[in-house]
Amino acid sequence: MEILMHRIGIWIGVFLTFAIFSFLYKDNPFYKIAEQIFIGISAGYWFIYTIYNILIPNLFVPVTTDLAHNFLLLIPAFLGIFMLCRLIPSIDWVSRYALAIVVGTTAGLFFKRYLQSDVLNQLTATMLNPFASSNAVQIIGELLLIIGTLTGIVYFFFSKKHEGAFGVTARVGIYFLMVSFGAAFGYTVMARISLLIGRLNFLLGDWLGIIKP
Amino acid sequence: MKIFERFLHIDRRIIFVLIFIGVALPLIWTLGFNLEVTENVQSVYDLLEGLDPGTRILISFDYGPSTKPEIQPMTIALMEQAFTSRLRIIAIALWPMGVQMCNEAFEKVSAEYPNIEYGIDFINLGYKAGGMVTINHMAKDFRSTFPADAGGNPIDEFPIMKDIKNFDKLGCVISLSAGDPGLKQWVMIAHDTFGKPVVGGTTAVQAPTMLPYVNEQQQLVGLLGGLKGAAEYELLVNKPGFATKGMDAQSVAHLIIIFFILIGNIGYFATRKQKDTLKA
Amino acid sequence: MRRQIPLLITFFVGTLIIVSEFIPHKPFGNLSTSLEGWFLIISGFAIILGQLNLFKVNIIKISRKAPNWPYYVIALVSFSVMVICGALWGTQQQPGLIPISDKMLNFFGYKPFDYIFKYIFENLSATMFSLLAFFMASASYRAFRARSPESTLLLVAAVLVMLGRTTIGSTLTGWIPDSLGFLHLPNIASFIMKYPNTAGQRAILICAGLGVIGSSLRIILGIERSYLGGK
Amino acid sequence: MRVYILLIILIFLSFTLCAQDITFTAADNTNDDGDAIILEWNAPPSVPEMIISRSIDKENYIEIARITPLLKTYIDDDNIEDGQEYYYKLSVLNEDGDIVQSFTASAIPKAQWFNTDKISLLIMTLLLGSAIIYFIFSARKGKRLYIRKISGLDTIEEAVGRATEMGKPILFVPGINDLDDMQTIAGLNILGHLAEKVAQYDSTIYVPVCRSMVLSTAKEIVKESYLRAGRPDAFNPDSVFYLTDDQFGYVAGVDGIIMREKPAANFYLGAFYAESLILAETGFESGAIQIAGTAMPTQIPFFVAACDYTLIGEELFAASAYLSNEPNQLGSLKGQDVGKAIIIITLLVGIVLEIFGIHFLKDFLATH
Repeated sequence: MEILMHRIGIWIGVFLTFAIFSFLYKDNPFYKIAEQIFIGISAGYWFIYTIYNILIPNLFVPVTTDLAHNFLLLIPAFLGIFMLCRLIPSIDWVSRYALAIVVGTTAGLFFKRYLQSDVLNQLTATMLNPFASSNAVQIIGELLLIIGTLTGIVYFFFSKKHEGAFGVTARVGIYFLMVSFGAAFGYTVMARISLLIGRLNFLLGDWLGIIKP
Repeated sequence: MKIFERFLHIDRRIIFVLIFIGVALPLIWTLGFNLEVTENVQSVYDLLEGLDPGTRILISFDYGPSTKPEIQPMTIALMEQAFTSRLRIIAIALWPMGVQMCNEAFEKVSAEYPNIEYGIDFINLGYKAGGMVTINHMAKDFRSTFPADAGGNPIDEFPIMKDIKNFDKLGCVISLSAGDPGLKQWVMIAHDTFGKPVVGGTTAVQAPTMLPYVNEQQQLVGLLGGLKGAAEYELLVNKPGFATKGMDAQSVAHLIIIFFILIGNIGYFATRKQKDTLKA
Repeated sequence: MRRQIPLLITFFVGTLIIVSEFIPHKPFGNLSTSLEGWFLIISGFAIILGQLNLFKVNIIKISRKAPNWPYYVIALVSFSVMVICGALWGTQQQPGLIPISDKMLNFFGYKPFDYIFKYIFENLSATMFSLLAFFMASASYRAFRARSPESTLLLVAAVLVMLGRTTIGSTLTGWIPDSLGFLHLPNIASFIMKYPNTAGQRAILICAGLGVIGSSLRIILGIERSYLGGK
Repeated sequence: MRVYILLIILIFLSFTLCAQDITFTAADNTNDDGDAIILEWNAPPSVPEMIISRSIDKENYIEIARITPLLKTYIDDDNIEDGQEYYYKLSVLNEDGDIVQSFTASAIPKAQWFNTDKISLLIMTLLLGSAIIYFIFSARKGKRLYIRKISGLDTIEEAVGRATEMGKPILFVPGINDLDDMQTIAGLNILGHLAEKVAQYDSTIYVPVCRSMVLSTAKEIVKESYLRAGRPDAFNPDSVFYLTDDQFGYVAGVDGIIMREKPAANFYLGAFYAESLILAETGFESGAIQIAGTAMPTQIPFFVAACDYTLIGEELFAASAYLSNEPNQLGSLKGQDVGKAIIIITLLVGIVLEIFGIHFLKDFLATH
């Protein structure tokens, strides 16, 4: 029986795969059906996992087994219920209290972490002595890294017109940005092709058995 | 000259079909191009090799089935290495689908390591929402973030969780990440705030934006980028798998794309010259 | 009241989180830790809200017979099936409300929830994203043309990285002697990724980082209120 | 007998030798809430195992960990109370697991009022925070702040003109995130300007959205724009409409509009993920002028490659500030520019210092 259900599962998978690939030709009912199944299952999965992995172990179990030590957890529990009030338009304003905590915590944490990791650490990571190495390729590379970072920041400077020497610097900056976008694009081609390989592996392997999956 | 005009406007469905065939054929007949291990991949390998046997490492599963072909091979190779060098894995997920990805990988790898025991050498603690804030919370109070494993059993029951109160007792953190929340947040919290070595495996989409973190401060010690990163890792652990097999198909698909870029540019320059002469 | 108190809460919470970075002493350190614990639970509810909202929107669409409404029935049914399977028989690790019989387990080979995930969801999700492979190919064909200095740089960088990142690169230039190793395609690709790409990405990272700092500050100070809805 | 004596002497000697090598200290773990003590030791690698035990009264020691000499430190954070003195014993075991030697140490944990590791972070926080706040408030007071023109914005007028000429609509996509994302807000600000132009030229605009909160805000904005252009009667409330929350469902919907209506110009301004390329490709097929803008680092390359004009990263926010002329946004942008200036100067100074072998600045800034 297990094998039969496995085969049926594969066939369902194949049908759905082609239903979605049909979008490449144009939007059609098969694609729409597959898409709605996708939306529904995905939402159901999130729902179940949120309850099993978060609400039960982190809220329900501690509150029901040892309320005395965990009574503070009732605060987020109420705020969470406030959050759900968004579903009812007449009282949706209470969700703002919960939202305020979420947004405030995120803003505070983002402020310090982005400052540290994306500003300070990137700054010190660029403070290099390019001439420290004896390897010509590395010297050129580090010089490019320094020039590229500096001119790139200049490009994103909005308080001054891009003219004269400043304009030239910004111009160099955009060249570096272009190289990095080109490189990123080239690098990324692999990502999407990988997903297609995964699909073909399923079709040719699991389904048709031409290759070993 | 008409042919060059045509070079400029190839119907994209021709490209679609060629890509499809170009990926399918090398999967059936392998070509076997050779592969070289790059610096960033080697650093990941070296970091794990440098840990003492018995050390606990945290692996965060921050991806789902949509990017499984790219990241699952990395997961499997990393697990192989960890179990071979007797490292113990604490698995968590910041994406709910990550829990299933972890189960699938563990089932596959643990079949070859009969003495690996759940709760001693490996544990799956399940999914938590909240991204960066939750990482920050577990770094300060691990046990209240994860009171139970994915099956709902209290973590006190498992020897692998002994003394784990924060990140102090972990050898390193690995994030297998397909987006947000993922590797970036782990770098910001686990390394930049709590000083733990962080390595990651990401999709090739994300990798270029993560590279600035691979620097002499080692915000990120090493990075596996896309299927190539996975294939290189398979080479390092000596277990060629899906990624290695996929590299031929990658090469052919890339060649097809480059071929079309060339055609487009030839058409562009040829017709432009023509237009220039007409103008003159 | 309905706007002022949330703004005050945001201000208080945001400031506390920032201050606790510099002052580890009680009450700052432990308060911020508790807040982060609450955040997890509230986020859990927020996710539930999202799914319930989807349910609600679909019900409204169906009851109003909106265009394409039969498709929304499919979404509702799939959602309900998934939730019911998950609640009744549980997931791979988690027991559900009723114990699953061996007969059923043998029939499917997995629990129903996991069966749907493995055979339906995984295939759907993976195929959705694999569509991008085709769009990527056609976009590169028509976008990468050497029209201007900028687009030439874009094109050259893309092609070099594409060559160097696959096995063709190592095969094509494998014959180059070690003394000229930097001309080896994988090395060229690594060079581009390591230096000019990192430079460009780092400039973006630093400026975007400053942007995040600016917007976080505006939110904490109550200047930016769009998250509360309305303008 | 002699053999035994010799053995005993040998064992004794080896232990004294070991003993000389072993050191053990306990100290308060700094920069914390007084809830941890850091233990450090130095022992020859030949020692097989050691036990750390803890006591608060110097008499009853409880084992807290078994360690190997390879590990050099141990942080004890198990129920440590601020101000209480703790005594530690390091017991060295032999191969058989018997205790052969022990060392003691003690420490009092203390909570700190300031984390000294974070001085540079604090300085930066204060510098940037005050710059941004200063400029926001001076902009609010009416001070005129200069923002350079973002070159891509010229194309807005051009695109609207072209659409009017061709008698085709304009499509505006505000990304797939909700209002809590700054990119969505920035996109909607630009929509305000665009809709005003559309109203002036008497063209049509379509705004499909995928979040209900974005729907109401976008409707409001477009309506206001028509009002500003003096043509409130021309506003069609159905031109702003909700498709679906789902990423790929939304893309399929927008693609449908592009293929059916063949808009003259497509604007993609906001937060985008994997759908960016599908939108840009379909738009190109339909022959539209395409203008994009996003701060999603992973998606910028696709837009740059596939669209006619792209607002890169922060340019999206600058464009929004420039067009809306809103003091909060202008002031914040100006403050961030001060931050960029500080960074450029610090970076230059740092590099010069590094070249001369002075590492002070770099070490000071690189904290943790």
